Amino acid sequence: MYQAKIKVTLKKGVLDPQGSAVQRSLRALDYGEVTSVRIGKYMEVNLEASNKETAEEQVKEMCQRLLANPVIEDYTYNLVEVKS
Amino acid sequence: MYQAKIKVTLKKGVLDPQGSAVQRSLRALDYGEVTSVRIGKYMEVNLEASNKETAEEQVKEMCQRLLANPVIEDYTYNLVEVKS
Amino acid sequence: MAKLFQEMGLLASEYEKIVKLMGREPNYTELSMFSVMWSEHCSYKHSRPVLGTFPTTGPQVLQGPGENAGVVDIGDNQAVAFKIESHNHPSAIEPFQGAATGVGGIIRDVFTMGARPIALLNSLRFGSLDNDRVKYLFDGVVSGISWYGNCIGIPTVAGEVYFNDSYAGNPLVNAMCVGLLNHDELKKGVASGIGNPVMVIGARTGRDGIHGATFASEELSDKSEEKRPSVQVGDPFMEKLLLEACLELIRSGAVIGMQDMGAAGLISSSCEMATRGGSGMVMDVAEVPRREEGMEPYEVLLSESQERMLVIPRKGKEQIVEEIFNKWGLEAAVIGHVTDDGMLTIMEGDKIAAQVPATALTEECPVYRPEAKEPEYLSRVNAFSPEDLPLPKDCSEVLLSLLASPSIASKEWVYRQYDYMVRTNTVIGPGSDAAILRVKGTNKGIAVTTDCNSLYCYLDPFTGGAIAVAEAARNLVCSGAKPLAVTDCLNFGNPEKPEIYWQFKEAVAGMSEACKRLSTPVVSGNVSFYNETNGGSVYPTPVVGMVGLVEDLNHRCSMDFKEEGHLMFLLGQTKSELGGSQYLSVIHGKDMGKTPSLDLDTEAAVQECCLEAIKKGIVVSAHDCAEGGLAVAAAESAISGGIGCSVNINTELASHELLFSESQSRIIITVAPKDVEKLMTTANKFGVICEEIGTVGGSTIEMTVSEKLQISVSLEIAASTWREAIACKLT
Amino acid sequence: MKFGVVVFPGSNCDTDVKYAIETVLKQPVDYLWHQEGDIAGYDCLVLPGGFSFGDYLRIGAIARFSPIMKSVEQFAGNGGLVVGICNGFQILLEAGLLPGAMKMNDSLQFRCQDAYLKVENNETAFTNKMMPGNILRVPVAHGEGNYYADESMVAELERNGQIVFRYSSSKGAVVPEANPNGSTANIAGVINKEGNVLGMMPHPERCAETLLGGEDGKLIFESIIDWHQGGGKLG
Ligand SMILES: Nc1ncnc2c1ncn2[C@@H]1O[C@H](COP(=O)(O)OP(=O)(O)O)[C@@H](O)[C@H]1O
Ligand SMILES: [Mg+2]
Repeated sequence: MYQAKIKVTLKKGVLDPQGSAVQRSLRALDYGEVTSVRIGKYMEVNLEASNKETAEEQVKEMCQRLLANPVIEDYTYNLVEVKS
Repeated sequence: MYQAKIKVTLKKGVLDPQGSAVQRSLRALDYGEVTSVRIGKYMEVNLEASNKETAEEQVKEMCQRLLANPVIEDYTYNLVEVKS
Repeated sequence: MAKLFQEMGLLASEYEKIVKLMGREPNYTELSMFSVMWSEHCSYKHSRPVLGTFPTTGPQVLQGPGENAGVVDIGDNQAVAFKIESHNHPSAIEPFQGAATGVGGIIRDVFTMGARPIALLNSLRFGSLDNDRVKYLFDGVVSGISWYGNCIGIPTVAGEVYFNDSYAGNPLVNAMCVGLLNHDELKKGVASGIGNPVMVIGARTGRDGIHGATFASEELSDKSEEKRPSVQVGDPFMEKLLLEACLELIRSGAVIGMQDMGAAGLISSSCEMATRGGSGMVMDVAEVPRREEGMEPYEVLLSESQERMLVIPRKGKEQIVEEIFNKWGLEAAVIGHVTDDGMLTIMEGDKIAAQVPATALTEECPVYRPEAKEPEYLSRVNAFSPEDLPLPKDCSEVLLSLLASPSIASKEWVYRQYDYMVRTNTVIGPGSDAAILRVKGTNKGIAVTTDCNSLYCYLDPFTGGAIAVAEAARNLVCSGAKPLAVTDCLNFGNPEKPEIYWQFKEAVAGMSEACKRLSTPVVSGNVSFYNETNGGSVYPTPVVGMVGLVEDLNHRCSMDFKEEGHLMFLLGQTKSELGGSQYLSVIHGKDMGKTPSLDLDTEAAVQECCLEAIKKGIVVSAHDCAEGGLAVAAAESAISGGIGCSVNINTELASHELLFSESQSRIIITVAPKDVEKLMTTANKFGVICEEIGTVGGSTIEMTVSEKLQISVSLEIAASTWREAIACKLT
Repeated sequence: MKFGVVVFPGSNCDTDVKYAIETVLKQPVDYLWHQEGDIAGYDCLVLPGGFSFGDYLRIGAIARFSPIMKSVEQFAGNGGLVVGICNGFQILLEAGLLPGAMKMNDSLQFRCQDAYLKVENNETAFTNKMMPGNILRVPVAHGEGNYYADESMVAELERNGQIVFRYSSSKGAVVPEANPNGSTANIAGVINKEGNVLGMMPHPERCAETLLGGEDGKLIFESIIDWHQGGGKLG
């Protein structure tokens, strides 16, 4: 079995209201040294595949079709084999 | 400057309706080989600190106080030095 | 075993009774079943005898207490089902999910009865907003309610929020749901018909909500804490599917009974259904769909995973049931069948895991009548006499301070996060005395409100309880509705303390008396005890949820002033009653004095008079005087209407008494000048004092008392003070 | 003229839209279940508000793969009228039938309130009963209605007259204070280039009766009916 750890983040240049709010809260809590916060999604997808290439293909496709919105989001992933 | 890449995930055993919904959807899209999906948050926090130890301390504290909800969430982070 | 039953929260005498009922020693699974079913939460063992004193009957009552929700007739073969429930403790631990799952639970109670939920309400209490933890709880609770209610598509139309230090460590989160049904669609939580299947539908079962504390036994100590999150996570999407599927199922005629799985999950739903049906059940825990591996039978039985229902379909109708669930993409599993032996037989595969008479878990639970003793604090706080207070220097300042105090300030910050319009029935939304929902296809409306002033209850639980009922009814009347019936949520401290039990009994007695006089029987409710932190109890808080009927929507009413030149009248009489007022609490920092008096005959007369005047089309706005007294009530109507007023009253009372006393049974109404005579005729008919007190108009709020201008505040400043107060506290 | 209201699991405003069309506007209307493929015989499809598939992952992301969406795409491709309201708008964005994307409200909170909409383009199938600059009072109720389009896209939308409604003050001033969610350029509703697909965050079905506090939303449905009766041309 394989596990894909996927990070989906807002594209650079797209304002992140949630990130800004968290940054403000951190500042209010006296973490004045925080200069920026960006918030995205983290997903762990487990899947069966005959080999790593197939798994990778699948994961990429899932990201493009469903897991990220190409208009405003980027994604990266990291695929490892795990024991089922 | 340092950058913390933080992953916040639901604790084991905590229901993840979002993950289940995405899994069902991936199945419907014919990714039948997906066996589980868990969804969490991913954050990038940039901060100034005099050294890595201080930065790390700060990040840990932020996670505990604000960024993760200790009742239902776990967190992990990865801290690297970056150019400001 | 001795240690085990204690750890499970049972008394030695209770354990003895269990052995007697069973005729043998219970095994671990059986003991855990008793432990949850005989807990206060499920058994009402400390409150049952007292609750029995509520009036519960009336020609309008179709279903009184004892079912998942009460049901009341509204004519034309239609009825409303409603109930309120607390989720205080879960919300104290995890405010977002705690509040959200509270909403989910109460919705299930209503659609279980065959009713389509049409409205949600909530009654909330927090500590002072100056405290960071309180801010976190407040924000989390409101967004949890918002998330669940909005997602499932049921409008949240009314509620209340109060702030007082007694709730700092123990917030109160009470949620209410109202549903609409036709008489012949009423379904009850019964299991009957030998051989009928028993089905679990909806979400899978996990280890949610199995309390580590109750089960910290040796047998379990090797299981890691991580495995047993005591916080339940809600899935409103799943519940929406469940709601639609269950209503479709009921309409199909394929089901005998259903019940939601709330507290104590499968075990409580099954034994209650069997008890009501005089039947038994065989269930195999191995057949229950799970989302975690290695669950023990007791874990499956006790799990409080959300969004699940127990359904008894008619034998032979399995296919209809299956088709409906398939359509909604829901999982359903047959886990057993109904029997006639009165036993709850729990199998794990072919092994019997537990076997207990169903009624042993329900009706046989011991009942306690704890000692009740008047608390000592009462004589001290009641002795305070506000008459000795100096007159305020500037009543305008006082009014602004009151408008800015979070308990009085506009709750828009809260309700703008709720979708209060979805389903397009909301004729009057949050922000007036009561909300009104139209009944599509008729000219009728359902009016709803929740009310309780717990400071009054702290100073005098009997009168405070009665006032909660009277105020709820008054709020309905102000909107043009005839009050029908009550659901109540009794939030108190530890009932094993005589002082708390005294408060409880007094409050119920006061509520009962008011319910009787106002013909609003109690049809459902909930008790939440042990609301304490570090030995300190919350103020006694018996929240009243009330539903009323607007017979003709053309005669609905709201609190906002409508037009320049309308005349203001006060129904009822202002007395020297500053005790328990927000004026004392906010301005002088004293939660003291005597609770305002309540004369139920006067109350009834004022309400009848107001309702008749509204129905005759005489009244253009109505607002009762509640927290903050006459001055605040007039200001709220002015702000909501965007138009000022000028009040002018001659009185024997001191100015601050006239302006800020919270005397009961008072309503400010406005009428067009041409209707004054008709109004006076109506008032005379009911023997109600009805005094002209001022005029609507202008852009200031002015109040002259005994020839002296006491208050002059610009409408704009009053409005922004009142509207922005809560948001200001949060940033 | 025959309307179809597409129902996804988690749609909440399906009944509201149907009620407005059927009872207020007296037009025939059916529900279309998300798993249906055949949608022949309809003149206008409405994707209603709600929380399709719980709004999980990203709003509209899962719904847009429902079987019926293929038919909706085809229908729109053939010039059929499609309206997405709130969640329906978000689904149309995810499906690529309209440009842009949706973010969380700037306030990070759900907002249920009246909004004022300035009519920017009245020469569409959905707005021909209005005058340019008309101000409509229509409620919004959403947590993620913060419309996003980058600068060049906004310029293009503007050039093509694709911006149909903007949030404004009650007097028509398009200012930040009138923007309930942070939308780029106060955009509240857009159409596709071809002009037959409308997406809007506000809920016209919630203000089609005076009993509910206003009738401005009715104008949108009336425009659609007029346009259809006029043979699909601007009168
Ligand atoms: N938690 C809440 N949820 C929804 N509406 C609320 C909530 N709290 C207050 N409101 C609304 O704000 C208005 C004022 O509330 P309140 O001061 O308690 O009214 P009253 O004194 O007339 O009972 C009411 O319309 C009420 O329904
Ligand atoms: Mg009131």
